[in-house]
Amino acid sequence: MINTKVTLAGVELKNPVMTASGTFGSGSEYSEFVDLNKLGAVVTKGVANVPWPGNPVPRVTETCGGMLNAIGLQNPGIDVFCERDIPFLKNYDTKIIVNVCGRSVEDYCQVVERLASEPVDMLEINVSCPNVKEGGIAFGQDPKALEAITKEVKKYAAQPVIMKLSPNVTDITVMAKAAEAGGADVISLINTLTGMKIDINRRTFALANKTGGMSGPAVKPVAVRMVYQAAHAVKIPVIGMGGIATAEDAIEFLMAGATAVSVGTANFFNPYATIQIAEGIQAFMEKQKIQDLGEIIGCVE
Amino acid sequence: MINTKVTLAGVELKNPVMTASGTFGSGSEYSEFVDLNKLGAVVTKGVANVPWPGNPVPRVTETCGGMLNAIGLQNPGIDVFCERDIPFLKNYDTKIIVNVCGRSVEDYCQVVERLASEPVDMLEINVSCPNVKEGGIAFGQDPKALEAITKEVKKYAAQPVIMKLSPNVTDITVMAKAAEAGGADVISLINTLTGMKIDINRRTFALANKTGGMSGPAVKPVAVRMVYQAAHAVKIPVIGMGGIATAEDAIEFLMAGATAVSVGTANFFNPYATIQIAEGIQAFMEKQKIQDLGEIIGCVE
Amino acid sequence: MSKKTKEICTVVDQECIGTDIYSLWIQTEEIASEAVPGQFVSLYCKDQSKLLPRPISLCQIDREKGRLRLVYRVTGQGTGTEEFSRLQPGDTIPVLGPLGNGFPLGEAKGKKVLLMGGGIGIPPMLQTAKETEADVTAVLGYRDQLFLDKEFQDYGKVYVATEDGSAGTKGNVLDTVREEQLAADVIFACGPKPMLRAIKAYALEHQIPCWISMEERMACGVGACLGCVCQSTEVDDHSHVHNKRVCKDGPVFLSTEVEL
Amino acid sequence: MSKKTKEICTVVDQECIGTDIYSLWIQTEEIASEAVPGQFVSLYCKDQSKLLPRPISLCQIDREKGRLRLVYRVTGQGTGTEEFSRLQPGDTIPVLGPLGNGFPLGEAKGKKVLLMGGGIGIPPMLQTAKETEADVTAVLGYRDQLFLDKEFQDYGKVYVATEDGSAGTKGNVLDTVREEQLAADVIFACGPKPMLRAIKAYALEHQIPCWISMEERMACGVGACLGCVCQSTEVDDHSHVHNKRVCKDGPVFLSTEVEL
Ligand SMILES: Cc1cc2nc3c(=O)[nH]c(=O)nc-3n(C[C@H](O)[C@H](O)[C@H](O)COP(=O)(O)OP(=O)(O)OC[C@H]3O[C@@H](n4cnc5c(N)ncnc54)[C@H](O)[C@@H]3O)c2cc1C
Ligand SMILES: Cc1cc2nc3c(=O)[nH]c(=O)nc-3n(C[C@H](O)[C@H](O)[C@H](O)COP(=O)(O)OP(=O)(O)OC[C@H]3O[C@@H](n4cnc5c(N)ncnc54)[C@H](O)[C@@H]3O)c2cc1C
Ligand SMILES: Cc1cc2nc3c(=O)[nH]c(=O)nc-3n(C[C@H](O)[C@H](O)[C@H](O)COP(=O)(O)O)c2cc1C
Ligand SMILES: Cc1cc2nc3c(=O)[nH]c(=O)nc-3n(C[C@H](O)[C@H](O)[C@H](O)COP(=O)(O)O)c2cc1C
Ligand code: FES
Ligand code: FES
Repeated sequence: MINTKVTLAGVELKNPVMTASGTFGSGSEYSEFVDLNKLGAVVTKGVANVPWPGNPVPRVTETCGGMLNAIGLQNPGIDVFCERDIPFLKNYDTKIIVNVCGRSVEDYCQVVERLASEPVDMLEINVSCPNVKEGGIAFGQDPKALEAITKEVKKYAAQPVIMKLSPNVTDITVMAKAAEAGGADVISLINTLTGMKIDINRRTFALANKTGGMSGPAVKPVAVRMVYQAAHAVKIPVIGMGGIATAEDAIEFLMAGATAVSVGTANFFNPYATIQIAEGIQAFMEKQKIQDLGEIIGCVE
Repeated sequence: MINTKVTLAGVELKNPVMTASGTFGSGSEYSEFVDLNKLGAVVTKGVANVPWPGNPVPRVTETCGGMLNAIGLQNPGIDVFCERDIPFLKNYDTKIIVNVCGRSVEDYCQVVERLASEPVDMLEINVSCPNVKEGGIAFGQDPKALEAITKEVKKYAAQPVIMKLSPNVTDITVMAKAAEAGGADVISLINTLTGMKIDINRRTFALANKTGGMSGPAVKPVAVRMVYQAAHAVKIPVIGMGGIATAEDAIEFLMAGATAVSVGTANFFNPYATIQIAEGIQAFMEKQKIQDLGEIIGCVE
Repeated sequence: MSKKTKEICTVVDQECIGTDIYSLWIQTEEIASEAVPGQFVSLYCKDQSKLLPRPISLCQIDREKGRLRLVYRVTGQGTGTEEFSRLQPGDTIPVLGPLGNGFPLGEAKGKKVLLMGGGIGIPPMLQTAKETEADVTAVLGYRDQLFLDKEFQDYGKVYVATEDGSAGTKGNVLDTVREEQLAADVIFACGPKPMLRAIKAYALEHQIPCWISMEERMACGVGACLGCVCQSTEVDDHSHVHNKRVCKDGPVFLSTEVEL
Repeated sequence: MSKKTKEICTVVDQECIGTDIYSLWIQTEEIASEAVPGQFVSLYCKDQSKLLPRPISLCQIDREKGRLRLVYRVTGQGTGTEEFSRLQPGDTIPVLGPLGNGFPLGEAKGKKVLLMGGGIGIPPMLQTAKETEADVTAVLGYRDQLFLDKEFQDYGKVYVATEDGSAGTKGNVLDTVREEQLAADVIFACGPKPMLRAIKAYALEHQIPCWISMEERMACGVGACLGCVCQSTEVDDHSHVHNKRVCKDGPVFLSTEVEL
């Protein structure tokens, strides 16, 4: 019997495949394509204490092997989220991880506190969004600020806390350790790499926000490297993401040291990606006679 | 009359197209494909005070839209370089920029001092190579160390000094300013993004060095963003590079604020890339009735 | 809401019908059986460096044969649409659809409907013309070269405007409407933003209910990423901000619902 | 040194000649006219996400018709070689070449030469067999399925070894050499590293000058990037360290020149 289960801070996922925040809504759009019951977890779009309108358009643009986005964390606010999105996800036998965003420590804590009484399994704290002016990435680029916000959030959190790290840093191990020191139960990475594209004929930025976050297969080597480094720097589990499009990609992250993986941009070009990856991991295990995912997590040293 | 000339620290290039260090040898291999006389400058492979053997193989691997390399700065040492490579390049009507590497400040200064009496036009100091243990990137990730080494190098340099920056930093503007404060005449960026690839079937790293530097079209959005940020942070000129494969790409960097551009990985899949880019820039100027490149350098704000 | 699938479709036929304008018929039982006029599909490139969808409107839906016709413009060298233009019968192309809402044909039933298309906004009006059970007048705006105009004649009166005056009215679709004094109870339109803006103003002025099909850069095409929003006059009920998703809540909106 | 060019070549013919083994003829006057046996070309993918060259040895050089034959293995799904395997006559493929040094045919002239090829190292030995003015014996090693073996018969004696014993000697090429007591003045070989290592040892033991063709990951293919080095026993004169470039100083090396 092959065991695809993994455990993150006491939460058992039926398989290591999750959705990456912001690329899967709250699951309803892609539930037309995939059976959410077959996913390890659904990670929702970032939600704040109040509705956020996000950035002006254009918000997305294609790059070689990837894309840039500057959605700017548009979200309906925690109230609508609790009324509409959580009940929808509760219809499925999958774990619910709520991605939380904010402009200030208080914003984050307010959402986290509100979620304490909700039937969600984990919280992912997005301190690494490059597309909003205040908050977001500022916490994710300074180890002291990261440790402090982690500590604050933990005070209000009823569920295990995942701190989501930014790749736009000099040394990811410093950030990973700061999150761990602050009490994070899990870390996830990478969020998007800050990038820019210029339309030379119109002499403007391709995105209204000037810069955007780069994601997709193009960023995978940076993501694998950072997951490897982070996994070797901390004792808490790591969720790996960044460019995962196939089961082979996912296995690469597991071998680098991730306990679970998230699939983001790949949903956009293959709405069946998450399920195909979960099935592909199982097939790989069968072929290579791997009984338990623990055998390959972090196996490449 | 269209003017494609640009000036970097008093050195006039006939056009803004240069080769990226390490991707063009010292010019002789690609001189079978392109007329070096038509290039703004040839930037040589990094050279140290003594021969370096570099890293074990595999040293290169493909990634989506790019590649990873961990050559490890193999080079024949400054003596062979001065005897063989400089005389070869002197046969051509192009500027010679020597890329300098080292393990310690003394290493760098020794090479720079030795080059003072050589007929080279500029020096590019590589403090951003992610593929060697000591030196290299260590100087390129700490603003204080960067400023200090810039100052030291400037003491020995007879030619204008270009400091080549690493993209593996939290804030590129801090690094750009540190180089400027240290007395750099020009900055160039980006060097490679540190990445990793794992061969899941063999359960090993794709590169013997484990990590490598990512380059090619995949990294372009990160490069454009950093060039834009750096160009707005300092008064000295900026040489832009990272994924340039076409004239349109080069123009994107010029519009982001670069005064000149370097073409690296593109040579590997198109040995005619440098010349085609130089010609393409000229064609774009003709079509858009641009008299002088100054009209578009930094034109997107 | 129509059921969406992503399928590898087979190319039945492809023809160049104007400078850089291609007409592509693809075989896709599933998508064709669900599709309605004004919806679109996402086409995907084979080239793995180009990952995002190319949204293309449905120009014709042949439910019997399970085929879709897409008419699109190649926007430049090295683009995804250039890749599509090289497809030959028998080749395959990945397609996701049908996407979006489509025109509210019920609103036009039995009435005088004006279908206005501008440039590459003309194709979706063809199937709309065919399926609208109404007194159809089509007004088609071109820069210079005409395409598809003859095919509209089966479904109603057809007027043409060209910017260079080489055919029909010299000017835009509204110049034709004024010149020909075309009256309407309902307007359906698709085209470049300036044209839609003018039509919205015209409809307001004449108190004509008007639906317009919008364009925006997309990533998911299914409403999940919030990449493709347009500003809505009211707080929308998905996001609870003033944004509607072109790919899911649109691409067809009541003109007064959205800011242009 | 032969003159290198990068050309868009036209596919003349492609055939599958074994499980995952393809034989491709391409039209390329320039490269064919410069090429010698043991050299290789870099093939490039159309897919813009796959940028690096796929080095493939020349299996046959038809200088008269200006054509090259390449025999290659598809290494997996989604690989560049898989892309190549879908090429049809009339399609095009970007090719850079000829690259590398080739076998030193002069060293074999008039002598008894043993050509040893293992697996996908067999193809380059075919043109080498054809052009070596010597008493040629070819020893070809396979896992199981034979390919190209018949074509060697025009140029000399041919022996075969298979790992599973389904044809010829059960074992590897050196097992055949021993079994058949094949003597030689010169050895030319190409194949997997363990085979080359064994041949190098055999040649040393028997004091036979031996040239082997090496493989390494490449980026530029022309000697500029220093990606593809192998360790040399002597300090090399390009780099002044113990490294030689497989793409430029090789791929063919005197077996005693390099560490294996
Ligand atoms: C709902 C909708 C329906 C459309 N219907 C048609 C149609 O029937 N016929 C037609 O020719 N065109 C149509 N378009 C425009 C069409 O999507 C773009 O011209 C096309 O995506 C350009 O792709 P490319 O590969 O040529 O360009 P590239 O420059 O290679 O595209 C790069 C990226 O930008 C996106 N993009 C570029 N231009 C546009 C644009 N104008 N709108 C949205 N995304 C864009 C592409 O989808 C791709 O993701 C429609 C757009 C939308 C939103
Ligand atoms: C000098 C030389 C001659 C060769 N001649 C032949 C030949 O005649 N027939 C043949 O079938 N194969 C030959 N090979 C091996 C061939 O280059 C690889 O099998 C091929 O590049 C794999 O590409 P892919 O697209 O299938 O794999 P992918 O996995 O898509 O390749 C990814 C990258 O890795 C490189 N790579 C993968 N495997 C190898 C390898 N074994 N050697 C070098 N680079 C590799 C590719 O070139 C590419 O850059 C030769 C290699 C060398 C160095
Ligand atoms: C359109 C889009 C929206 C995103 N929104 C969020 C978000 O709300 N919160 C967050 O933590 N990450 C967000 N991300 C980042 C992804 O969750 C993920 O970290 C990143 O895209 C890398 O993974 P990928 O390459 O698989 O997409 C977003 C990414 C994209 C492409
Ligand atoms: C094979 C290889 C070797 C390189 N060697 C050097 C080097 O010696 N010194 C240096 O400063 N940069 C070196 N670089 C970095 C390039 O000069 C350039 O900064 C980087 O590759 C980004 O540009 P590109 O995407 O156009 O290749 C090397 C890059 C590659 C791919
Ligand atoms: S494209 Fe993703 S919401 Fe419309
Ligand atoms: S592949 Fe670049 S030196 Fe050989």
